[in-house]
Amino acid sequence: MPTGIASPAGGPRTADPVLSVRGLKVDFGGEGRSVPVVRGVDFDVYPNEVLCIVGESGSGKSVTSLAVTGLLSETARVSGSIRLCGIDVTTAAPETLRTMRGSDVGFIFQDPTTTLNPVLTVGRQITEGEVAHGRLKKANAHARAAELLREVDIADPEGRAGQYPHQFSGGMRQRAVIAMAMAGQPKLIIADEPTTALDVTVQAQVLAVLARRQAEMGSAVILITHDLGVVAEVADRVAVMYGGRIVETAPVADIFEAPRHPYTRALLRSIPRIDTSDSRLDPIPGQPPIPGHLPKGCAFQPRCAVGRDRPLCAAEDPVLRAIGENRQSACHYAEELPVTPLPAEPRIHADAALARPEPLLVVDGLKVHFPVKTGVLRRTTGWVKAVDGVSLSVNPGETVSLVGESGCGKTTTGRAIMGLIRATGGSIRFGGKSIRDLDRGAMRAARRQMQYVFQDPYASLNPVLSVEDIVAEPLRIHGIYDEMGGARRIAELFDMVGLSRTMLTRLPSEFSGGQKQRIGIARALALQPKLLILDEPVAALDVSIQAQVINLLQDLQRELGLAYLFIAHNLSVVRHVSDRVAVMYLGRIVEESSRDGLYDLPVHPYTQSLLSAAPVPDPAVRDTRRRIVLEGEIPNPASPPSGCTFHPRCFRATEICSAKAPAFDRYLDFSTRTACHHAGPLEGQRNVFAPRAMEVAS
Amino acid sequence: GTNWIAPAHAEEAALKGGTLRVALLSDMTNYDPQQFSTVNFHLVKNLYDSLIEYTAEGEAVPSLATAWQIAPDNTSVTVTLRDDVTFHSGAKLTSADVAATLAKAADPKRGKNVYATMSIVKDWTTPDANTVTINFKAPVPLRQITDLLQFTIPIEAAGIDTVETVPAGTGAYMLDSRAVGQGLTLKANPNYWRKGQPIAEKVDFTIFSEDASASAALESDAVDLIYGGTSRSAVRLKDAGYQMVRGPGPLVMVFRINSTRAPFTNAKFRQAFNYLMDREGMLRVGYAGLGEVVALPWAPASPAFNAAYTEEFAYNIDKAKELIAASGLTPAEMSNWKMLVWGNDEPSVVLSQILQSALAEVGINIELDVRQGAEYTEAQLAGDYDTTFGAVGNVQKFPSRVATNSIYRGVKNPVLKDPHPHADYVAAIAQVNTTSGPDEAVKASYDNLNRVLVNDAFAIPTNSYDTGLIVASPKLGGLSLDIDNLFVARTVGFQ
Amino acid sequence: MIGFVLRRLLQLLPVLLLASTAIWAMIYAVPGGPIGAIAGDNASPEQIAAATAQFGLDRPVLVQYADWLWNAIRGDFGMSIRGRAPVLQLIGERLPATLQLAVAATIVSLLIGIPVAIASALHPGSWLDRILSGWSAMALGVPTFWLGILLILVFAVELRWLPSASAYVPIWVDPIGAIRNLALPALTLGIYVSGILARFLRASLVSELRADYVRTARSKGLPERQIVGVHILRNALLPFITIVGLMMANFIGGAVVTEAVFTYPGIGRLLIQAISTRDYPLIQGCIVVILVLYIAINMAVDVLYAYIDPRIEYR
Amino acid sequence: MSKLGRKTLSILGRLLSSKGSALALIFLVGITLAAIFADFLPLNPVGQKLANALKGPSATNWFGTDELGRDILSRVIFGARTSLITAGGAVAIAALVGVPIGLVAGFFGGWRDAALMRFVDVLLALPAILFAMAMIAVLGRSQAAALIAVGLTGIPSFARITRAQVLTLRKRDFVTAVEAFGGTATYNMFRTILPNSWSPIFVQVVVLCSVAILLEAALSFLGVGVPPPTPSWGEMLRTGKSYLHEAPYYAVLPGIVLTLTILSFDVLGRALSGLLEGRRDPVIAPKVEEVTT
Ligand SMILES: Nc1ncnc2c1ncn2[C@@H]1O[C@H](COP(=O)(O)OP(=O)(O)OP(=O)(O)O)[C@@H](O)[C@H]1O
Ligand SMILES: Nc1ncnc2c1ncn2[C@@H]1O[C@H](COP(=O)(O)OP(=O)(O)OP(=O)(O)O)[C@@H](O)[C@H]1O
Ligand SMILES: [Mg+2]
Ligand SMILES: [Mg+2]
Repeated sequence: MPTGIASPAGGPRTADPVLSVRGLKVDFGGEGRSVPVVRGVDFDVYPNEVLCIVGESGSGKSVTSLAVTGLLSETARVSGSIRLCGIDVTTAAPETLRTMRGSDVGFIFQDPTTTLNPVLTVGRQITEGEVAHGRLKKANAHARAAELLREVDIADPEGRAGQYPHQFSGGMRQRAVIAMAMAGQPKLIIADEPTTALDVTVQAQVLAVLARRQAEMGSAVILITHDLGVVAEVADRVAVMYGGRIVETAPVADIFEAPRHPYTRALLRSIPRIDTSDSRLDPIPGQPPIPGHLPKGCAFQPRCAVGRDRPLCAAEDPVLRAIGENRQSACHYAEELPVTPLPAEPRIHADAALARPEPLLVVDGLKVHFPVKTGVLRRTTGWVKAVDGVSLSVNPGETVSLVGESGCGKTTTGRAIMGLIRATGGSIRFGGKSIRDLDRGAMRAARRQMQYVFQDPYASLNPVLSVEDIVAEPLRIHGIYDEMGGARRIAELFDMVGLSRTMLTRLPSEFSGGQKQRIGIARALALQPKLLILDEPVAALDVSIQAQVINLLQDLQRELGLAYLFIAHNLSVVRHVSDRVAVMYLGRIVEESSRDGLYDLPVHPYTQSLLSAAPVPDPAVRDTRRRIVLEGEIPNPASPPSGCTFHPRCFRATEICSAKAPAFDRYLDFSTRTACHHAGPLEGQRNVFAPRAMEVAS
Repeated sequence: GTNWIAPAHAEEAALKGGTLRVALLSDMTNYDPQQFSTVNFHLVKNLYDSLIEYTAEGEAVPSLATAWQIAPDNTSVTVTLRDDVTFHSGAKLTSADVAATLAKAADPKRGKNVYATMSIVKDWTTPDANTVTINFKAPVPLRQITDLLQFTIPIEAAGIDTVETVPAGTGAYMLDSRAVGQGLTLKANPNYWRKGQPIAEKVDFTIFSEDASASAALESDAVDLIYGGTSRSAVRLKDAGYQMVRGPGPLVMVFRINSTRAPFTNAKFRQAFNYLMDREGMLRVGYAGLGEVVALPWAPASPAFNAAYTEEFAYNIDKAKELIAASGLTPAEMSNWKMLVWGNDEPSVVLSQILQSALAEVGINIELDVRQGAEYTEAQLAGDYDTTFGAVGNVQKFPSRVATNSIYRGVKNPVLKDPHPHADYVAAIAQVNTTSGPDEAVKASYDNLNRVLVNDAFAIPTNSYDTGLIVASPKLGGLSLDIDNLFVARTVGFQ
Repeated sequence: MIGFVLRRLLQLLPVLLLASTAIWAMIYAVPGGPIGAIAGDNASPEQIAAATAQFGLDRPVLVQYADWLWNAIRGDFGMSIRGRAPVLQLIGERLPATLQLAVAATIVSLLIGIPVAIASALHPGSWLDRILSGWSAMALGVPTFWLGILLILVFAVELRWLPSASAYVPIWVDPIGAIRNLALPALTLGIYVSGILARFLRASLVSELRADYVRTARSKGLPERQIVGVHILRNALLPFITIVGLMMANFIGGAVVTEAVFTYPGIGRLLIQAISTRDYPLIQGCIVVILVLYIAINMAVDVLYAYIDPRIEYR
Repeated sequence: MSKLGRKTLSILGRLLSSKGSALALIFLVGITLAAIFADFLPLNPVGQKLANALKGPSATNWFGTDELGRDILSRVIFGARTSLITAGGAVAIAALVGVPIGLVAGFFGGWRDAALMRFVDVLLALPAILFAMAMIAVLGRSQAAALIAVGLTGIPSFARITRAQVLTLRKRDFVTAVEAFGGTATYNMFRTILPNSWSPIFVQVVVLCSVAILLEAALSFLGVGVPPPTPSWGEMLRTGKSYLHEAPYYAVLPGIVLTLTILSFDVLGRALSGLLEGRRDPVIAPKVEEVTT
C-alpha cells in the first residue's frame, strides 16, 4: 500500500473525508477468466469538495463509483476498503447499505432518458426513497416532490410532479434526477457523466443547478466525466484514471497547468480548444487498453512518449505516490515532466478559400418538412419544419461547419443535400448544376462527387462484410471497380487513411471506433469525391482518438483538395477544423461567418449564448467569463414560435421579435451574415474568445 | 296378437327413471325417418314408431299396426292401425298419415332411403281411418312385405314437409332441445301408447369427437351409455365390467370394386380379391373380433346366408396368384389404381392397410387415397373411385334388399352406372324378387344369386360387424337394439 | 382515443373482406360438398341433386358469394346446411363457452406463468431457474392432445375428481359446476401457454432488471421487494399484456384440439365439424366471427396498453 | 476456409460446449441421420404380421409392435423422416414466402406495407390448425399437403420477424450509406439488409421446425395429416391412444421421441439465438403466431 495518501498532504482539511477508498479492486467474470477492471484505487473525498474523475471510456470510472456504494452486480468481486460516512461498505449488511444509500449518498447517472422509470410519475420517483426510509409520509409526498422540483428550477413544479418522464425534456429529466439525489440531503453526491448526453446550453443549466444545490447543502461531490472542459469548470480536485487505476490526482489548476503524468499531459494536448485554434492536435497514439489484456508494467507505457522505450516502465507498474504538494502521480518518471513539448505544427489553411473560385456547393432556401399525420384517416395535419430555409455555400477545398443544438436540423440538412431525404423546397446546386429532384441515374452520377461520413462508426459499416468489401462497395455499385484499379485502389485507400493493408479481410467488429471511422472515410473517398459531408464524425469517439481522426481529415483535405461540410455540435472541434461556420437554430441558419469572425465577434444572441455556455478546458478562465445561461430548450419544430423563432429564449428580445422574422443578411459591413433584429456584439464585455482584434470585412 | 312384444331383456325387474346420458360419436343431420342412416340411428326409434317390428330372430310383431293381412296371391297387404296413438303434436294417428308417408316414400325426390323399397308398390288405399291397403305391382315374397311394413314409419301428414328440421312422430320421446354439433336432448312423450314406457324421463345425447373421450366419459361416470362406439373399446370396457349389447342387425363390410374401370374390367382379376382378404385378421384387428367372417353380404339371420362360402373363399394367396396369372394383366396394369379410404373410420383404415399389404405380397403395390368426411362421402356416392371399403346394411333382411346399397344397386348404380355391366347379377336379383315359392325354387334363386356375386366379384364382403354397439354402465337395465341395431331408449332405466 | 379505436375498426374492414373472399374461394376449391354429409352414405344421384338445389348450391359460385356477402353485410350469415339453424344462432350458442374457456385458460396460464417467471428471473442461472425453465420447455414440448388425454386418464378416469367430457356451465349460474367442467381443458391449454408466458415474462424481467432505472431505484435505497414489485414488474408486464391478449385471442378459434379431446362446445369444434361436413355458411360465419374476435381482442389490448403505458398517446 | 465456414464452426463449437445444447444437437443429428439412412437399416415400417400384433418391447421389436404387427421402432424412425421432411419443407416454404414479404413491406413501407401486412394479419388471425385443415381439405390428404399447409401457417412469423428486422436496419447508417453511394433499393434489400437479418431468421427456422413438427402431429392426430400407411408420429399417437390400456408403450414411446425432438429444437433455438443474436437471455417460443392448441 502506498504511503502518504491517507490524507492528501497539505491543504488544510477541516473535516474527515466523507468517503475514503483504499486499494479498491474490482474483478468481473467467473473464477477462471476473471477480468480486473479496477486495479487498486485510492482516494478521499471531503465535504464541500468536488472531485472530478476523468478518463477514457472503459477506464473504470463508473465501476469505481458503483463499487463505493455497493451497487455493483453480483458478478463483480470487490476488495479493498471503502469507508463511506463511517460505514465499511465492503463488509456492511445489505440493510445497512440500503439505509446508507437512501440517506447519505445521492446518485445522478449519465443518461436521463433511461435513469427514470418510464411508467411511474416523476414526483413519485423523487420522493419514494424518502417514503421508503420512513422520513416522509405518503400523503405529503406530492407536496415534497413539488418543493424539490422547485429547488431545481423547474417551472410549474406542482403540475410537473404528476407527469411521467417522457413528458420531460432531457434537461428537465436530469434536473429531476438531481432533485431526487438531493432529496435526502446526502453527504455525498455521485454524478456519473451527468451532462454527457445533453446540449451545451442545457449542460450549462444542469451544471449550474447542481453547483448551486451542492453549495447550499455542503455535500461532497464525485463528478465523473471525460469532458475536460467540464472538469475545468467545476472541479476542485481531479483524479485521472487510466486502465483501471488512478494515475494522477491534483487540484484542478495544477492539473491543467502542469500535469505530472504523461497520460494527463497527452490528454490535454489532444483536445481542440475553443479559445485557441491553430495548433495541430497532438493525438495519443495507439488504442486505449482493454481490461484483461493490459500490458505488463505501466498500462500506459505502449502509448507513452516518455516511457515507450524504458525497460522500467515495461516491467513495473508504478504506484501512485505523492510528488508534490497535494498531488500524486503514478509515473516512474513524474519528475521528468514536463519534457520539452513537441512543437505544434501550425495548421495550414486552405488557400483555395482566398482564391474565390466558383463555389462547389450552393444551397439556397433549402426546406425539408416532414408531415405530421393524425386522426382516423391519418391525414397530414401539420408539418415538422426540420429545415426551414437554409442557405449556404461551400467552396472547393474549404471546410464549412454547421453547428447547433440537437434537433435543430443539421443532419436533415446534410442528408437533403446528399439526396437521401427529399427536399421540400429551395435549390441545391453542385458544381453549377442543380441536383435537386434529379432522376435516379443522374442522382447516382452526381453522388460520385459528393460523399457522406456518418456520425456513428459502429452503425455505418455493414457488419457482415469484410472491410475490403465495404470500401469497395461504392465502386462496385457504380460498376467501376476494375476501372478504378480494383484491389490496388482499395489498398491505396487504406494507406491513405493510415490503416494497415493486412487488415483488409477483417470484419468491422474487429476494429476500434477510431479505426472504423477511418474505414468510413476511406469508403467515402473511394469514388474520388470533391465534397465530403461529415455528420459529427468524431462525436462518438474518445478524445484521444478524436484527435487522430481530426488530424487525418485535415491531412486528407490538404492532400486531395477536398471540401468539407462539417456538421457538429462541439464548438471547440468546429473552431479547430473550420474555415467558415454557420450556426443553426430550429431549421434556420441564424449566423454565418468566417471562423474567426464568428468566434471572435459573434453578433447573434444565440451564437453568443452558445459560445458562452461551452466549457473551456482552462480553470483560469472560469471565473472571468461571463455566462449567458439560456432558459428552456429548443422548441418543437412542428410548432415553432412566431416571428424570430429564438425570441422566447433570447435575452434581447423585444416586441418586434415575436412579430416579424428577421431576414438573413450581412451584419453591417462585416463578412458575417446573421438573422437578428438586434444583432451586435456583447456590450461592455471583453470577449474572452477574441484575443485578437475584430476582423473587419474587406 | 295385439300385445306388443317387448324386445329382449325387457321383462327385467322394475327399472327406475331418470336422465339417461348417452354418448355418441357423430351428430345427426335431420329428423326424417326416411333418411335414416348411421348418423340418426340413435333417434329414429325414439322419435318414431314403425308399423311393425321384428324380433331379434326376425319374427314380425305388431307395433303401430295391430294386424296385417296379406292377400293370398301376395299382391296386397291390409294394415290395421292402433287407435290410441297420437303424434307429438297431439294429433291422432290415422290412415291418412300413413298414406302421406307412403306418398313421400314413393316420390323419387322425397322418398330418400325408402324409395328403393317402394319399387314393389303399385298404389294404396285408405278404406277407413284405421286401415291402409297397399297393392303391389306383382306378387311379392312375404318377407319383403314385412320388410316394407317395418320400414314404414308414419310421419304426421301436417308436418311431412318440415320433417327434416322438425320431428313429427309418435315415438316414446319428443325433441327437447338441440345444440348442433354438441348434443341433443329428448324428453318423454307423456301420451305414449305403450304403457309404462318410456322409463327414463329424459335422454341426453352428447356428441364426442373421440372414441377415447367417450370411453373416458363412461368410465368417469359422465355418461351412462355409449351408443355406436368402436368394437375395440366395447370389448375392453366389457372386460372392465361394463355391459355390452350387440344388436341383431349388423353391417357387412364390403370391398367395393368399380368394375367399369381398368384393371377391374377383368373378371379373373376381381375374383382374385375373394381370396386376398385375410378376413380373420381384419375382423380381429379392425373390430376386436366382434362379428363374423363372411364372403357374402348376408348376416346369419338372412335367408340367403350360406356358411360354405366363407370356407370356400378363405384367405389364400396361392389361389389369388393363380387367378391373377390367369387374368393376363401385366404387373403395371394391375398396380395402376388407388384404394379410396374413409379416413374417419378407423376399421376401414385398418382393413385397407391389411389388404394393401396382402396385395404387396402378390406383387401389386398400390397407394391408399385417404379422405375425410364429406370428401369421402362425395366420392363414394358418385362412384368416383377404383375400390373402397364400405359397409352395407339390411344384410339380415330379404336378400334383394341388398340392392338398396349403392354398390349392389341394379339400376342407377352410381358406381357401375347404366347399363349395369353385370347382367347376370341383375337377373339373379330379379329372380329372387319374383320367386315367392316353393321353398326349393326360393333356395335355388338364393344359391344362384350367391354364385353370381362371387363370380362377378364387384363387391367382396369381408366380415359383419356391430353397428350401433351399446356399452353401458352396470346400473342400467332394459338395454336393447332393434332389428337394424337402432337405439331404443324407451325400455332403458336405472336399476 | 375514439379516433384510435375508429381507425383500428376501419383497418378491420379490408381484412374481413379479404378473408371472407379467400375463404369462399378456398371452400369451393375443396373437393366434396355438404350434400354428401347430409344425404347419407347411400343416397342416390336424384337425392343429391334435389338436396343441392334445395340449398342453392347449384348456382354459380360468384352468385352464391355475392348473395352471401350482401346478406352478411346486413347481419344475416345464412343457415347452417347440416345444423339446419341460423349460423349466427349456432355461433351464439358456442360463443359464451368459448369465451369462458379462453378466460379460464388465460387465468390458469397466468397463475402458473407469472410466479414461474418471477422466481426464475430473480436468480438467473440458479438451479431453481433451470428447473423452471425446464418446466416451460416441457410445457411447450408436450403436445396438448397428449396432455389432455393424460389429464383425463388421471383426473377423470382414475381419480374421478373431474368430468372427462366438459360441458359448458355458465360460471354465474353454477360456479362450482363451471369450475369442475373447465378445470381440465383450461389446465391443458393453460399449461401449454404458461410455458410461453413464463418465458416471455422471464426474458423481459431479466432485461428490465438490467435497466438503468433499477440502478436508480437501488441507489435510492429502496427495498428489493419494492424494486421488483413496483418498478420492474410494472415495466415488464406492459409488453406482457400484448402477449396475453394474443394468447387469449388464439384460444377463441385455436383451441380446436383441446375442444375435441374434451368434447367442449367451443367455436373451434364447431368450425372443425363444419369443415369436415363442408357446411359452407357455417364455415364462413365461424371464420368471420373468429377474425372479428381476434382483432377485437388485440385492439382492446392495444387500447388497454396505451391506457396503461403513460408513454403512448393516441393521436 | 471461408469466413462463413469459420463462423459456423465456432458457433458449433460453442453449442457443443454447453451440456444442454450439445445433447440436443446430438439427438437431432442422430435422429436426422437415422431418418436419412433408414432404408439401409434393418427396419421395416410397413411389414405386417397380424399374428404378432400389439406385442410389448422385446429383443426383436425394441419398441414393440402395433395393431398390425408392424415394428414400432421402424415406424418411429421412418416417422422421423416424415416429420423432418414436413418440418423442413414447411419451414422452407414459410421462409421463402415470408422473408420477401417482410423485406418488401418493411423496406418500402406505405401501401405495400399495409397491403402485405393485412394479408399477413389474416393468416395470423386464422388459427394455424384450422387454416392447415382447410388447406389440406383443398389439396387432399398427402405429405405434400401437410407440408404446404404447415408452411403457409409459418409465413406470418417470418414476415413479421423480417419486417421488424428491416425496420430497425433500414434507418441504420450502413444502409443509408449504400443509398448515399447510389445503391438501388433492391441492392439494399437483398445485399445489405438480408445478410444482416440471417440470425433472427435462422433462429426462427429452428423454432419453426419444432412448431411444424408439433403442428404436423396435431394434424395427424385430427386425422388429416400424412395418410397411412406412411409412418408419422402424430398418426402413431392417434392410433396408439386407442390402445392406451392394452399397449401403453404404443403411444408412449413415439410420444417421448416426439417430445424429445421438440425439446431439442427448442433448446437449440434458444442457444442459437443467444449465440447469433447476442442476446444473453434469448426469448424464442413467444413467437405467438404459431401456437397450436
Ligand atoms: N457488469 C459488468 N460485467 C463485466 N464487465 C463490466 C461490467 N461493468 C463494466 N464492465 C467493464 O469494466 C470496464 C470499465 O467500465 P466502466 O463502466 O467503469 O468504464 P467507464 O470508465 O465508466 O467508461 P465510460 O466512459 O464509457 O462510461 C469496461 O471494460 C467494462 O466493459
Ligand atoms: N423522418 C422524420 N420525420 C419527422 N421528423 C423528423 C424526421 N427526421 C428528423 N425529424 C425532426 O427534424 C428535426 C431535426 O432533426 P435532425 O436529425 O436534422 O437534427 P440534428 O440537428 O441533426 O440533431 P442531432 O444533433 O440530435 O443529431 C428534429 O426535431 C427531428 O425530430
Ligand atoms: Mg461510465
Ligand atoms: Mg444529427
